[in-house]
Amino acid sequence: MLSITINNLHFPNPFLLASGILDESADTMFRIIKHGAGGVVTKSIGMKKRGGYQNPVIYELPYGLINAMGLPNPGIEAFGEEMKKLKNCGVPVIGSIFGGTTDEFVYLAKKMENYGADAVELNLSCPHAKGYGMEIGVNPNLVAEIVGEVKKSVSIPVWCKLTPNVTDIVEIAKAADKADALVMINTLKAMAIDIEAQRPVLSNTYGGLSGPCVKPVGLRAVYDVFKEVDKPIIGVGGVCSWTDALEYFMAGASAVQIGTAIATKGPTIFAEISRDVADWLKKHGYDSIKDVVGVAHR
Amino acid sequence: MLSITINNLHFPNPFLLASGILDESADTMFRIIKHGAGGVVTKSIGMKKRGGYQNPVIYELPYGLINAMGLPNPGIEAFGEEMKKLKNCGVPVIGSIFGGTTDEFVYLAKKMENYGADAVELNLSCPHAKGYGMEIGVNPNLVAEIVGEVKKSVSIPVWCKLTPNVTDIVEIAKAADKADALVMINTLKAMAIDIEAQRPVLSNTYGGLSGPCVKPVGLRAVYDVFKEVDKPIIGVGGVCSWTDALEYFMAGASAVQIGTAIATKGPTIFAEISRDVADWLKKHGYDSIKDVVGVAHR
Amino acid sequence: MYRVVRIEKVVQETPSIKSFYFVDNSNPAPGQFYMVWIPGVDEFPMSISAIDDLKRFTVKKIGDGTAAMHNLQEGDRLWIRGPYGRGFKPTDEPALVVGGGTGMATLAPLINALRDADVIIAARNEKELLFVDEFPDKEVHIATDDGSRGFKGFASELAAVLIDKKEYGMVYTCGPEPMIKAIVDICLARKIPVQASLERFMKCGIGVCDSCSINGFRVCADGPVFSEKELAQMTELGKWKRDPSGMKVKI
Amino acid sequence: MYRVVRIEKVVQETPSIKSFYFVDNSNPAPGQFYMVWIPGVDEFPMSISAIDDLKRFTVKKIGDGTAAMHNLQEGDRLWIRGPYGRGFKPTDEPALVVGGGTGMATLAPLINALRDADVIIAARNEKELLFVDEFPDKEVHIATDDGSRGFKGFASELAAVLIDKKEYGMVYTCGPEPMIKAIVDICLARKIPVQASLERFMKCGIGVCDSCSINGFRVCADGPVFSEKELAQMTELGKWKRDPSGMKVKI
Ligand SMILES: Cc1cc2nc3c(=O)[nH]c(=O)nc-3n(C[C@H](O)[C@H](O)[C@H](O)COP(=O)(O)OP(=O)(O)OC[C@H]3O[C@@H](n4cnc5c(N)ncnc54)[C@H](O)[C@@H]3O)c2cc1C
Ligand SMILES: Cc1cc2nc3c(=O)[nH]c(=O)nc-3n(C[C@H](O)[C@H](O)[C@H](O)COP(=O)(O)OP(=O)(O)OC[C@H]3O[C@@H](n4cnc5c(N)ncnc54)[C@H](O)[C@@H]3O)c2cc1C
Ligand SMILES: Cc1cc2nc3c(=O)[nH]c(=O)nc-3n(C[C@H](O)[C@H](O)[C@H](O)COP(=O)(O)O)c2cc1C
Ligand SMILES: Cc1cc2nc3c(=O)[nH]c(=O)nc-3n(C[C@H](O)[C@H](O)[C@H](O)COP(=O)(O)O)c2cc1C
Ligand code: FES
Ligand code: FES
Repeated sequence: MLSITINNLHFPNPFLLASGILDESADTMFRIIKHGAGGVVTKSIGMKKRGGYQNPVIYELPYGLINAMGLPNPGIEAFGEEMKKLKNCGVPVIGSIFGGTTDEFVYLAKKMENYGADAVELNLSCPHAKGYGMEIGVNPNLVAEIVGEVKKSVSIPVWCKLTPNVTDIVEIAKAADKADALVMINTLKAMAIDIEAQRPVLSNTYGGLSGPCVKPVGLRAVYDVFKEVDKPIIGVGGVCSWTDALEYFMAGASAVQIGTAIATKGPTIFAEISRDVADWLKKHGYDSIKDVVGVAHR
Repeated sequence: MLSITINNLHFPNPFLLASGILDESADTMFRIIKHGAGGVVTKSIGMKKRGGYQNPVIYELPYGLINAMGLPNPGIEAFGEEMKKLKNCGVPVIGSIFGGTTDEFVYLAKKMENYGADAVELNLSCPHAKGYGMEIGVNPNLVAEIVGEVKKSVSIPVWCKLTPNVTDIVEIAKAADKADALVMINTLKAMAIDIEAQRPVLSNTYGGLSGPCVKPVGLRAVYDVFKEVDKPIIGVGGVCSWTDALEYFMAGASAVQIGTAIATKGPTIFAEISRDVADWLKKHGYDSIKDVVGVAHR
Repeated sequence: MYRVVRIEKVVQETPSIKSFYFVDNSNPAPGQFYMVWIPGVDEFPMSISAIDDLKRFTVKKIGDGTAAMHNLQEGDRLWIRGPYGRGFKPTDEPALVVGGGTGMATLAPLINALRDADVIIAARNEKELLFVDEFPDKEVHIATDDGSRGFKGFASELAAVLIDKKEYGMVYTCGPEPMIKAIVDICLARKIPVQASLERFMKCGIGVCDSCSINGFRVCADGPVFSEKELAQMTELGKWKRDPSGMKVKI
Repeated sequence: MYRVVRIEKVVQETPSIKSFYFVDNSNPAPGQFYMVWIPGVDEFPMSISAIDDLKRFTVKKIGDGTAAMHNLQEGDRLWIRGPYGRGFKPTDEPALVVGGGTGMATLAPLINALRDADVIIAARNEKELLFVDEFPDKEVHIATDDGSRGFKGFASELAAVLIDKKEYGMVYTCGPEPMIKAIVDICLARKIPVQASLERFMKCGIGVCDSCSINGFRVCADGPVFSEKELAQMTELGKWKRDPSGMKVKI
């Protein structure tokens, strides 16, 4: 009832771990899988080791989080050890990567393929790391080039993660023409100021907004792109409950990723959402989650 | 302590009523002024009477609202009656207008000037009305042209209200070079789906997100533009408390507008915020709200 | 966010009015209302007309939305949000309750909550009288415009007669606005406290859009129930309302 | 969102350790921690070391952040968020509490909450012993690496001696990880329940970033206090930690 196939990859359920949340080490990802995730996306990995920004890197709001981790990661060479441990973990492992040039993306994607990743997710959307992510992801030509070159270099599916911080996300989605699936959205450009300190809270000043408060924006991105682009969409942004997930499916997502909600609900959220979505499907006479994908379009 | 001057207009306090919220009729604006608003911005008024979209036009979330009113307004001719009543209301009245062409904007601005508006606010940012607002506000050339032509045609200050639904709000802010002040942000593109109805909730499908959840986005827009553009900024988006207001001032806003919070806190929010911000200023040894504008930049 | 409620029972009250019973665990006060959404059709305000284990809306068919609602049957669903607004302030003193047409829907839960109340139920004609048998322990007076049952004439005329006979501590009213206006004037002249529930075109229902305002009072958030002090300030009462564009139109 | 608290009192505990007292109306359990922000400098985790009308952090100076904190005085402010994590589960049985260095900061409120506890306070040398006079009603044993006071040798060695003499129902420990590892091994071998509070590099403090994880356990959200069942699964305990990039490095 919940199992799905995207780009010939079989997912036991459509609730995946989002990149950057509890996925820097294989052991943690294993634990999330045990809690029922249908797949995991790794932390975005780059060419070299990066410590990320100085604390504070996160700011809690009643309705979400602002983060500026700064893409910390041990670098693609060291990450091989984690990927090796994930072999036979039972669900697809999607290797997320970020680069500063097309060549870097190609190199990283090949590495991930060699490490056994089932797919690669291009992070073209991190809103707070200079020269990476979003600075690339807002430019349709760069997006087309990177996706095209990575596609030529690997035989695993290539997912492209889009930023909502653009005038027209449909334009970028179309530029990612060669991608096998689209993942949206990454975080919204944001910041917070502490009035007593009279300064920005994050050491990086800027950060990305995630959690419940971005769901209406993510939903609209998925809905818009579903209308115009014929490709699987993975919805991400503020999925905190089974109703949030169903909204994304009905807007056109074939799967969803879950990040920030793990802070508030814990890793058990995966099993809970699976159970509750399955219950809803049964009660409404649906045989498969696939049957509700895009039903809100009419 | 709280009084400010923007473009030679004197505001008793920097807490203004945002466009579209309780400002279709003069009587309601009067009431908001009685509750302590330092100024009012009218509902955005167009050339002709518009009923707006069919209900539902609003969707309540725990952390904000999605609205697609569809720019209902009685048309600029009929609105003269309301403007007349607002004469001598004690605070500046800013006439908000929206048009489909530069000529319409010019016509509407002149009318507002004749009606006695103290300034005119160009709504270049409504995200859900086809052919209006945001469709214009994302295009720097159109923005520059409209602002330039309106400036030539009226002698009252011209405020330009920007949309956050762009790749680079600083670019648009710079395009609005001729504006006397910048107002940001309007709502974020968003939507909601009702899973039981299995369809979008708003009759217009798309709407604009406002309220607490957009504050981190608005704050960042103000902070970014303050760094690059030397012009008064009016912050708007999610101001619900005195701390929210102080965040905006510290990011660089000279005044803030308040909209959605009136639904949750009632019109008394104006007096409350004035009192609490004044208390904070006193406690921290500031003589004037002006002294905290932009202090988070260092 | 909407709650979905199942219609448990439908009752035809008059040729043009039906009641819909449903279960919902909100806790409205008499005089409060909900926004009711019929997906694909319309969303509109409805007063709560009974507050028990089964709650109730009582709906007159007047346009597309209410017609669609009239087509619903037991087992069908309604999407609702609310309760919204400020309801009636109850009194312990003898009260007169004057309802015209569907105004009785709004007043019904109030009447049941009052200790000592006389009731005037008014309608155009006998057939459109609502809830005549719902208040066995209250003194119920009937008025019809055409005299087909009870007092022949307007509810306000009958109200004036009763008010001059008995000392009421409070008058409550809901119905067509000219009727409300007449009753408010009667009460203001005699210095009797009065509460009236008003209707205006509603969009948001939560006090942000200004579409429902009358002289600066938001019917959805400051009302729908207003007291004599507020009503006395409403120069538009019974005369002007606003259409969905915000344009002032004659009532 | 941070709360700003005022430092009410500063106490120099040892040459390298200071305590900071403050008022805050959060309600932490022994073993929980806060994220402490020194604007312009750093943000880092700190255990609560006293839970009374005055709360307390007890801080060893080891880098820029803690040095900046050591410069703060009465009247200065701290920015805090929390409490976070899972604290100690108290027991009614006789317990042994083993604290090394600033580990005593984490354990102090626990010791005060326990009915029947013996305490080992350990440090490199006499000068660095923390809170030796804070628990007058408990049996306090002292251990120093250099023998300058009490037992000469590691806390774990002294713990083994005490455990073999008396039947403890629970062992609690916090301190340098090799010490923790040794004590956990002693307890596992003897099948005595044990709870240890661990430290890892923390960024978010709320269980999303994975920077603090040890064998898939998030120290910030699943810990910092872990029990023997979990500790037994931690192959990295005492051997490996992760640097801020997530790279595994030797302890
Ligand atoms: C607070 C309040 C409580 C109400 N309680 C009841 C009740 O208990 N029973 C009952 O039968 N009616 C009640 N009404 C009136 C009811 O809302 C309208 O009859 C209904 O909206 C008509 O919708 P329609 O789509 O059928 O009509 P349409 O064909 O859309 O319009 C017909 C007329 O109905 C009114 N109307 C339409 N939409 C709205 C709207 N969104 N808000 C207000 N009025 C509208 C207008 O006068 C309009 O001219 C109440 C109205 C208000 C404001
Ligand atoms: C749950 C928990 C509770 C703690 N309680 C106490 C306590 O009560 N008293 C006390 O003195 N110390 C405590 N610590 C350790 C304390 O957080 C570090 O000493 C402090 O972060 C050092 O910061 P710095 O800027 O001075 O050092 P830096 O110069 O930045 O770094 C020196 C070393 O401190 C550690 N460190 C630095 N930043 C962090 C961080 N964000 N998270 C974890 N470790 C870090 C690392 O080992 C690093 O190598 C606790 C740590 C944790 C995880
Ligand atoms: C702490 C944190 C770290 C993140 N790191 C990454 C990352 O490395 N790569 C990436 O593509 N997205 C990253 N994201 C974005 C998430 O994958 C996701 O797109 C976003 O948070 C919205 O989903 P959510 O509301 O479920 O968290 C990060 C988000 C958070 C909160
Ligand atoms: C119901 C509603 C109607 C609005 N109508 C207008 C409008 O007509 N013109 C305009 O410029 N902005 C309009 N806005 C946007 C607000 O002025 C404001 O920019 C936005 O809501 C963010 O502020 P807030 O979070 O304080 O509401 C509207 C917002 C809402 C919620
Ligand atoms: S319906 Fe919007 S203010 Fe009353
Ligand atoms: S510090 Fe981020 S998961 Fe523990």
